[in-house]
This record gives sequence, C-alpha cells and structure tokens, in this order.
Amino acid sequence: MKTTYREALRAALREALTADERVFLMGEDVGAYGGAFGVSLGLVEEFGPERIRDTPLSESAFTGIGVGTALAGLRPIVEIMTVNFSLLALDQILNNAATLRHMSGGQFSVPLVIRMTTGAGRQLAAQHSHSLEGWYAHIPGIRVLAPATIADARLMLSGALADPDPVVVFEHGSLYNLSGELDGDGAEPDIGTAVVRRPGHDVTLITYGGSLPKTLTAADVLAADGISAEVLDLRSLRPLDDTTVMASVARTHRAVVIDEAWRTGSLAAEVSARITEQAFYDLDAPVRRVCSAEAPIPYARALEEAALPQPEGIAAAAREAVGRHG
Amino acid sequence: MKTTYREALRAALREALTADERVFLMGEDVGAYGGAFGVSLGLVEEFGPERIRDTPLSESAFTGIGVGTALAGLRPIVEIMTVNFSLLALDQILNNAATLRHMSGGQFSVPLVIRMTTGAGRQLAAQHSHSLEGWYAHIPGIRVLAPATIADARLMLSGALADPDPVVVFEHGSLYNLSGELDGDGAEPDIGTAVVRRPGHDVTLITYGGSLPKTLTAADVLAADGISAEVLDLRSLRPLDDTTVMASVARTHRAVVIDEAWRTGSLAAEVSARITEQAFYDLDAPVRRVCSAEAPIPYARALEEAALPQPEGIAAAAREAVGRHG
Amino acid sequence: MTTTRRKKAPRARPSQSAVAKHHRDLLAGMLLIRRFEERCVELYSASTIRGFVHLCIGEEAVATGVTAALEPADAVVSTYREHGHALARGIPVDAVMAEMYGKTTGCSGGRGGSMHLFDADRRFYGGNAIVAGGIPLAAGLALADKMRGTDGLVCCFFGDGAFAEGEFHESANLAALWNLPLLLACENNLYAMGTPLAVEHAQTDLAMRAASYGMPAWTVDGMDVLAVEAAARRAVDGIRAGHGPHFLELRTYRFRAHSMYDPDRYRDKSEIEHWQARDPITVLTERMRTDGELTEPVQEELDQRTMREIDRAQQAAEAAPTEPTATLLRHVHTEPEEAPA
Amino acid sequence: MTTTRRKKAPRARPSQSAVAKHHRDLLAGMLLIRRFEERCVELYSASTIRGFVHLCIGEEAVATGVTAALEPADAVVSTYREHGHALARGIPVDAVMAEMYGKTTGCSGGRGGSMHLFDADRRFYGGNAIVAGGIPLAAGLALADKMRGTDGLVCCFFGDGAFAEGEFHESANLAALWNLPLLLACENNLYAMGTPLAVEHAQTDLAMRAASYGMPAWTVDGMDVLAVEAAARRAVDGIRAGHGPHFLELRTYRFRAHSMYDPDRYRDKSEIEHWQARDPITVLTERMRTDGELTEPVQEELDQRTMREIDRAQQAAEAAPTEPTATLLRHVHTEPEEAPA
Ligand SMILES: Cc1ncc(C[n+]2csc(CCOP(=O)(O)OP(=O)(O)O)c2C)c(N)n1
Ligand SMILES: Cc1ncc(C[n+]2csc(CCOP(=O)(O)OP(=O)(O)O)c2C)c(N)n1
Ligand SMILES: [Mg+2]
Ligand SMILES: [Mg+2]
Repeated sequence: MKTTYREALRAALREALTADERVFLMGEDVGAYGGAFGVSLGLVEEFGPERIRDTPLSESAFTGIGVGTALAGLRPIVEIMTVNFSLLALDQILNNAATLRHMSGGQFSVPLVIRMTTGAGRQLAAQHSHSLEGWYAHIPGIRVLAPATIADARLMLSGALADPDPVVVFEHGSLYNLSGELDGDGAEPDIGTAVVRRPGHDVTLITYGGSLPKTLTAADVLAADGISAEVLDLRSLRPLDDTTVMASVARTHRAVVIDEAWRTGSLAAEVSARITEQAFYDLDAPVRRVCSAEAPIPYARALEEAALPQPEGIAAAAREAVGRHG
Repeated sequence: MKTTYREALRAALREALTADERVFLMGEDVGAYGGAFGVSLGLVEEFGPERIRDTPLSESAFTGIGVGTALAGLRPIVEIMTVNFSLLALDQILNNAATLRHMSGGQFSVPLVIRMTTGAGRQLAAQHSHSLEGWYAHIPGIRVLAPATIADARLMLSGALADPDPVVVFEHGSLYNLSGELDGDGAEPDIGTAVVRRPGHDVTLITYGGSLPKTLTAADVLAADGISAEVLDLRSLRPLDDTTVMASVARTHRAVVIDEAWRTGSLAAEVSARITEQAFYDLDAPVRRVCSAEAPIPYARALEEAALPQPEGIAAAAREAVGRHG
Repeated sequence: MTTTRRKKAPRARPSQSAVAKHHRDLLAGMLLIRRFEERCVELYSASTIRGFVHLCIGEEAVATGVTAALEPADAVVSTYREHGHALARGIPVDAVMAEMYGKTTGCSGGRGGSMHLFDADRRFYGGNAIVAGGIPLAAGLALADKMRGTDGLVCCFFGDGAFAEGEFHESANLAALWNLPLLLACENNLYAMGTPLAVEHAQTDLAMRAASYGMPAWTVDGMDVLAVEAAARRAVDGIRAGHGPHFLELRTYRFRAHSMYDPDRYRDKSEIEHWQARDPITVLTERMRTDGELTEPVQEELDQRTMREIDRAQQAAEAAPTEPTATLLRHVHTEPEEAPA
Repeated sequence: MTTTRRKKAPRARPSQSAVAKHHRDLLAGMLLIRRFEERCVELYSASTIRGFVHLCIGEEAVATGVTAALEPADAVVSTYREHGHALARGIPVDAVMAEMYGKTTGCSGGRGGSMHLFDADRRFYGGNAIVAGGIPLAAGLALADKMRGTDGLVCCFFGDGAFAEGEFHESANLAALWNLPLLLACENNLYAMGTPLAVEHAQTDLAMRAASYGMPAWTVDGMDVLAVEAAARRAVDGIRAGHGPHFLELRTYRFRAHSMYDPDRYRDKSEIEHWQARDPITVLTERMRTDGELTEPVQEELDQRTMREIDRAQQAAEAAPTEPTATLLRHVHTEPEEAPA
C-alpha cells in the first residue's frame, strides 16, 4: 500500500483509538486544525473532542495532566507540538512521569505516550530547530523512540502504548512527507531493537530519525567509491540496543555516528562511549561523529545547510574512518 | 586564611557587588533568608533589597527577567535554588539567553550569570538530586563552570561576570561546608582551563564538581595499592579544555571519567568520545566511566550511596583500566 | 465512556453524640499529626531521619478538616509538607514512620522519604517536592474521573508560594475550562520559605485571583478545623454537583521553621506567638470542653493513646529491614508481571 | 543607582493640520505593513522566502497605534508575528525585507528570518518564536529601566494564546509586584492557531483577569488605530507617572491564516468577512475622507509611494549578499572586541 509517514502515524492513532477506549490524544490544535503537521487530521470528526482534545498553550500543565490521567489508568497520548516547546514541560516529564514509579516504591505506573516533532532543516531558525532526543535519552524511567521509516511510523505507537511506563516518540519534521510502500504484514522487529537498514562491511554508520535518509544517501556515495557502508538505525534511543551495534562494529571494525544534535553532549557521544567500552579491541580506527555545528541553527538556507549533517560530510567521515582521504 | 566554600562564594559576591553597581543578585530567598544554602547571608543588609532581590516562586519569569536586564546592560546574577528547579527556566536559558546573540546577527550580548546548586548525596530523593550539568554543557552560546575547590568558589564568579555571554555556575551541595585555607594570591588558572589536582602516571581520573573529593580519595586508595593516579578537575564544562585532558592521557594512556550524572548521555560520555577522537592511538585500554546508576535517586541512605559514584567504585574502575583486577 | 455524574442525596442532620464523636475524631487526627511531627524533630536531631523534612505543626486543621470532607474513592495530591495530609488520609502511622527511616515497610518502600509519601490504596498520589509540580497531575487525575464519569474528585494541596508558579495558573485555567472535579486547597501560611506573602504576590487576595478563572473560591480560617471542614464540604458538594473546580484559600501558619535546615531568621517572635494563640488543637479542645464534648479523662486517654501509637510506630520502624541495595534498579520500569491491565 | 522618575509636562493640544498629518502618518504606517506582507505572500509562493511566516494583515492598527505612543528610548519585545511591530517601530523596510531573504543586509544578518527581527538601534528586542517567551525578557528590560531610574518603558506584544502560558502569569505578577514600567499589549485576535478563545480560556475577559494582578487593564477596539493610540498613550502616561505595568487587550483579527502552512479550516468565511468589513485601513481612510484629512490624489500618491518602497526593498534584498558559510560560528559568543563596556 502506498502511503506517507504522516498517514502511517494517523493510521496508528486511529487504530489505537479504536482498539482501546482508554486511549485519547491531547495537545495544541490536535482537533479542528488537525495537528500542526496534519497528523491528526480528521480524527476529531471520528472520535469527538473528548478524545481528540485541544488544549490551550500550557505545555507544562497539559503534559502533567497527561501524567495524571495515565496514573489513573487511562492511556493518554500527549502531543507536544515540537521538541522546542517541550522544555516548558520537561519538569513534568523528568520529575513526575519518569520518577513516580520508583519513588513510590513501585506503587504506580505511568502509561503515558508523548509524541513530538523534532529537528531542523526547514529554515525555522534558532528557536524551532532543536534536536534534544539525547536529553530525553538521559532520563531513567522513560523509553525513547525515533521512527525513521514509514513502517516504524505505523508500528511504534502500538508498542509505545503497550509499555506500562512513559514513552517519548520523536517524529522528525522532514519525514512527514516521506512516501512509499507499506507492506501488509509490517513485519518490523520489536520496538527496542536497532536494525540494519543497509548491510555493508567496511564501516558502520549509526544513526536514527531524520538523519537516516541522509546517511543512506551517504552510503550510496560511498558505494560508488567502492566503500561498503553498513547503515544502522537505532530506532530506540533509550534503551539503546548495544547488542546490534556491537555486532556490526565487530564485523566492520569502524564506526561513524550521525546525529543532528549539537556535537557536544549529543547522543552520538553516548554511542561512541559505549563502543569504546564494549568493542574497543574490535576497533581499527577511532569512532567518529558527524553532528550539527555548535551554533543556534540559522535561518538563511546556506547557513542552515552548513550547520547540519549532510551526506557529503557523512561520507567524508566514513572515508577517514576507513583510511581513504580526499 | 581559613574559610569555607560557602564563605568564599559569599566573598566573591560581595566583591562583585562592591566593584560594579550594575551587578545584582536575584532569586528565591536570597535576601532575609540568606539563600537556601546560606550563601548570600548578610548581603541584603549590606546592599539592600534592590540589589539582593527576593523573587516569588517563578523560575521561568525571573530567569527571563535576568536575561532582559543583561540585555539592557546590567550584570545580573540569577540564583536558581537548585538544578532540579532549573528545568522550569530551561526554555529561557536555551531559547533566549543562549540564542539571542546569534539569531540577532550579533547585535546583543547577554552578560548573565546563573548560579545553582547541583547534585545528590544528602538523601534528598528523586526530585532533589539531579546532576544535569551535562545538559547545560550541550548548549552553544553559554559557558558552564563547576567550582570544586574553595579557591575556585572564590575565583570563578569574577571570571563569569567578565564574560559578555551567559555563564552557568554549578555549586555542588556537598561542597558548601568544605573548609580549608585560601591563599591570599588566589593564583588559580584561567576559568576555562582544566587542572591537575594530583599528578600521577598510571591512569588519569577525570572529574569535576562534587565528585572531585571522592576521586581524590580514590587516588589515595590506589596509591596504597601502588597505582599512581593523576586526578584532573575539568572546572569548565563548556567549553571543555581538550588540551589538558589529552596531554594527561598521552602521559598515562588510560582514563576513567567520573561524573555523578546518570551514565547514559552524561558529560562523561562526551569526555570519553573526545578522548577516543583525539587520543585513540595513545590509549592502552578503553576509557571507562563511573557514573550514577540509572535510577531516580532514592531516599534511603544505603540505596542512595549505592546509586552514586563512590571512591571504591572509582578505584575499581581505575584498577581495571590498568589491568589490575580484584 | 462518560456517564452522567450522580447527584448525592442530601445528608441527614447528624445526632448530637455523632457530632461529638466526629469532633473527637478530628481532634485525634490533629493530635496524631502534631505528636508524629514532634517525634520527627527528635529523630531528626538524632540524625535518624535525614533529607529535607518540612513540618506542618500549626497547620493541622487544614489537613484534617479538608480530608474529612473526602470519600475513599477520591484522590489526594500533596506537597513536600505532607505528613499531615498523609496521616489525615489514613496512611497508617507505621508506614509513614517507617518511610522517614527509609525502611522497606515505609509507605514508599523507603525510596521516597519525608517528601514523597505515597499510598495507592488510599489514592494518595504523593508527596511532590517541586513546588506546584503536583497541580497538573491532580488536574489529570480529575480529568480521568471526568472522562470515566465516576463520582470521584481530586483534592490538591499546595501553598501560597505555589500560587506564583506558572503551573498553578495553567492548571487553574484548564480545570475551569474543562470543568474538572478538582478541589484546589491552597494552604496560605503567609510565607514561601522566608518570603512573606507581600513579597511573593502583587495582589495578596488569592481567593479573589482564583475566582478570576471563573471558579468558586473562598477564604477560610485555617486554624479552625470545623470551619475548614464546613468549607471543604461545601466545595466538595459543589464539585460533585458538577460545578467544576473549587478553590479554598486556607489561612494558616506554620509554628516551626520552613524545614529542619531553616534557622527562621525572617519572622518576628511576636508574629509566631500571635498565631500560636490560635493553635488549632487548642481552639478545638476549648470549644469541645465548653460544649461538653470532651472531658479531661477522655482527653488524657486520647493523648496517651496517641503517644503509644507513635511509640509503637517508631519501634516497628526501627525493627524493620532496609531495602537491599541489590534492588536499586527495581521499580525504574514496570516488570511485565506488575503491568497494569 | 535609582533616581526618581520624571513627570512629563502635559502635552499641548496639537493644531488641526498637525492632527491631519499624524493621521496620514498612521495610515502610511498601516499601508506599509499591509503591502509588505502582501509581497511576502507572493515571495513565499515563489519559494523565495522560507521558514515559518506569520502575517498580521488585518491587525495593522495594533502595531501602528501602540508604537505611535512610544518614544525612541523605549524598548519593544515582540512575537513571531512581528513584521508589523518591526516596521511600525521604524526598522527600515529594506532591512526587514532582506531578512526575509536571509541576506547579510537583513536586520538580523539573515540568521533570524521572519520570526526573529532585531534592531539594537531602535531597541527592538525581537522576534520571539516561543509563545510567551518574550514576556519575561520584556519584564527584565523594564526592571533595568527602573533600577537605572530612566524614563524609559518597555512595550511587550503577545497574543491571546500566550495569556494561557505560565510565563505570562509569572511575569504579570512580578511586573505588578515590582511596579515595572511595562506595557503588556495583548493582541487578542480570537485564535491561537486554530483554537478559538473559548477553547483556550475558561474566562475570556482577558483585561479583567489581568486586572486581578492589580494593574490597570482595558479592552480596546483593535481595528481602530486612533482608539488604539489613545489607549496606548493613556497607558504610557500612567506607566511614566510611576503607576507600574498596564495591560491592553487589543481586540483584533487576522484576515489571513495563522501561518503560510495553515489551510485555515477552522474559521467560518462569514466570520472573516465580518471582520474584513472593519479593515483598520478602510476604517481610518473613511474617517479621514469624511473629516477632509485625505483627498483622493494624496491617497493615490501614498499608495504608489508605498509600492515603490516595497519594490526598492525587494530589489535591494535580491541584490544583497548572503552570509558566507564560513561565518557560521560567528556571534555564538561575543568576540573580545565586540564586548559591551
Ligand atoms: C520549583 C521549586 N522551586 C523552589 C523550590 C524550593 N522550595 C521548597 S518549598 C519552597 C517554598 C514554598 O512555599 P509555599 O508554596 O507557600 O509552601 P509552604 O512551604 O509554605 O507550605 C521553596 C522555595 C522547590 N522545591 N521547587
Ligand atoms: C511554547 C509554544 N508552544 C506552541 C507554539 C506553536 N505556536 C506558534 S504560534 C501559536 C499560537 C499562538 O497564539 P496567540 O498567542 O494568540 O498569537 P497569534 O498567533 O494569534 O498572534 C502556537 C500554538 C510555540 N511557538 N511556542
Ligand atoms: Mg507558604
Ligand atoms: Mg491569537
């Protein structure tokens, strides 16, 4: 079936709302507007305004309300319009959603799903271009997912809702219009597993979310140069699937991590540190990172492009890793 | 002169307030209460309530007000009582303080200093024990400092105020009562530099803030075993002083990073990734990390102790790094 | 999923002896809190209890009176100053005491401590140490009640300081907008740590400000447990009748410092004495004595019973085991067998 | 550092011709904004301008009327819907247009784009794309004015949606508490994106709610530039007289969608037409025609001059250079030579 990432997300929402009456969607403009990125278009007509619930601009309160409804046994899906605004709700996520279970001695579960758009690349400038997945992946008690394909857009929500603990799902803004075939059987692996999106043997390119298409492009470029790059999609950012990462590195002996976040303190740093810890003696070269420049993302197109990871930069880092310069 | 970390901070504040009438301190209970941790005790009597300005519980607003006064050319020092509450102000820090200069094309500077208490170890439980320095160190446009000694407590504020851009200063809650001698000349190096707190040649232990005393204890333990550990205090968490780190690793060929943050996505990951990137061929063993367990910090003393880095754990990691087990 | 909210049948006028009994229960409730916290002071001084501990001595009428108006099916969300709320809600004193000790038998298994008391059976959702952080949560619990069409409501305690946080305002608007069954119980003890009300708020009439959200809001004498209970019942009735959130500004005072760390430099002794003269336990005791609802022997027996309960709780807590450190990572995530349906 | 706030001498009654001239200036100001944004629509459709672009077509009277009441020494803080505020404040149309193109000559050097216009010389502090994120900043600028004892004030624009964010409430309380020279100019255009006022707020009388902070607050017809200016002058006078923050609820309407991405599915055509009948430019034009302040030739000449200005700005923007990518890291930190004294 031909579909888009956006439609796949919507189909997953529709399925969840139909299957379980405890599920509801809540956020700014999820109703009549159809969601800032059109994901929930039409759902309010189908499920009504109680279950497709528009909120005022009050990120902290409506996220906390999501935590409260989850505590009470409902299955809220909170849409925070973009990761940029999620800072306003971060206290509720870290100090309530992620900790309530542990600090109560296991008395409560918080089966909350939070969806948000992330990333840059659309000339939205400094305040609308953050990639903060790595911050969320730092928080014990939550799971973090990053669907990078149409199949994952379709699949991951039900896995997230099945988790009795909070799950944060990052949808990269550049992926919504991705279109392609969605197989009927949708036989994607478990949501906690990293997958090889393209096999190769010279170097492992590890990435997730909006950087996956760029990384696959880089692998094409490298292939033309005779370098066989394996492309790994992390999919789950917390917990990280170390097994799949290390297995690939054990085959290729070289790794490059691609992450749209600013380099310092990025999730890419964590991946690199883990490879060092767990596969040091497999490595034939230092793990490299391709990340965003350490600057607020600028509006002007050329500056923005220069700030973000691009296929050429990824390919260049891979060439360095395999010792082929120039 | 015999003094404490707390008194050294107060002396630095007094000096700054005396030297420059644009400097003022603002935060919850900085006035009559004397600051939640007693740092500003007595200052309101000396400088008056306009310059030692008590605020309501409104972290987002008063931090943003700090940004505004800095934009206007004053030199605000905003005290956020603890890092745990700083999440409420994070939008103002990331989206305003850190970005205004770049996104305006260099028209504005934000000479703002934010001080906050960080860390665990006092049985304050899940919501009052965070170590989020690594998150702040991820943000381009700000400088992050972590004074770990009385001398740095005395020295770093004036350096922070001299910076035309925003600076976040982390004071670890377990250090306030640290007491010792403060030399008259206070000849500490530049605030941007890491320093060797104890020289050694077998392994480099890299740390900062509240973990420095524990790491020095671990070095004592190791010395008794005949292992000579070099202890490096990062001091500046953004920018990181790579030169000093790599110089030490080039000497010892082994490194352990100690950080009270949760392991995944910690600043320790960044330090590890950089060592891999910049000193891979100097390494005789993988870089190791000693961090907090990936759980909300529990109240019960034994559980809390088990959750945090401790000298024995640091020493054990160092022994592994040098290939001495058991 | 929504069914219509049932109207309660009007309450029958209680008999005189039932009234006296109820007043004795209220007195017993306040006394338990008072003696419990006095014991905490001793244990803190002995370093047996650690962390941050915030006492509500002087404010017992609020916890006791408000909680008396609630049903078991209702939920409670509280702050870090919550020993009173927890005990008034019926969490066994043993479980609360053991939590202060960080023991396995504590009401949070020792992981929470003084600031994080929880009890799923009593729908007591903490114990929140981020000022105003519990308010959105409470609104969420109330939304769940509303979406399910239950008769339940949620009572959320918070302070005058919390009223300045954005979270309060966002939540108040949402609760009113969505007509949520939420009782906003604002304990106005005139200070946020060392900051007096007039340094926190441009406009110190908090009930008036809450009313600007379009919800019923009253100021209540928080030192008079009967006045508190009456106001809370009126609010609870309004909420159950479907009139949405209600706000109570409960004017009270803490006799002790903000926390065990606080040297309390910012208040006049005379101000404290002024309020101590209105000690809620004394106020109720005197009224009951005047009304013949309490004799000296009964009072004495109550005092002794309370002390015995505290002693027993302390002994049990001392004897209880500590969570083994091997369990540190337990409860970070829900184990498959623990997952809710 | 504080000196006392000077009282302004009462304004002399202006002459009739000065009034007519002032009205023509207001009209010219609104026209410039309208034509500028119409050009933006064309350029956006041609993919010349990118990113998020939010138009204020229909709301020009607010930017123009409020800004007319300000002095050059005052500061302005705005939102992502700020072309009108920027142009009204006097940022040259060339610099604003070049910013839309992301060019070096743009008022933010091309780094900001439509949502982040800045101009230090005109004390225009942006351009903030986090809803309500500019309000604390504005309060801070006002605190600086107050601490320095200057006569300046800060005007902060924000929307009805922003009024629901905690940041607004925290800042309103602080501004009132500290008696800051702050004009809170709330552009109530009845929608936050697709969400109508009654779905955002339990109590939709925003001025009344602002007044609960103890600050003067009025509702103003935001389609009548003269009413807006008069209200703003009254507020500005009150602020300069030392009476602290003032709040204006400016009732207005955007004729276009929320942003260039928005298909505008949530509003009735009839509602839009109802408001278009009160187009602020038409309202002022008709009044001036009636009062003999505007003749047809003058109006035509004004139209043409405006179009020429826009054309010139566009040509200049097209011809201007783009920042070289080598400068990407410039302005992340202040270079030593750029540091403020
Ligand atoms: C967001 C946040 N900021 C600051 C603190 C530190 N703090 C703890 S209690 C308190 C005062 C709260 O006052 P109020 O709401 O009136 O409650 P009270 O303590 O008087 O019962 C402060 C500032 C905190 N816990 N959370
Ligand atoms: C904190 C935050 N949440 C959400 C958004 C997305 N957003 C941008 S504008 C807008 C509506 C704001 O409405 P209002 O304040 O009334 O201003 P208007 O756009 O009507 O001028 C929303 C939801 C944002 N930019 N910032
Ligand atoms: Mg209080
Ligand atoms: Mg609006």
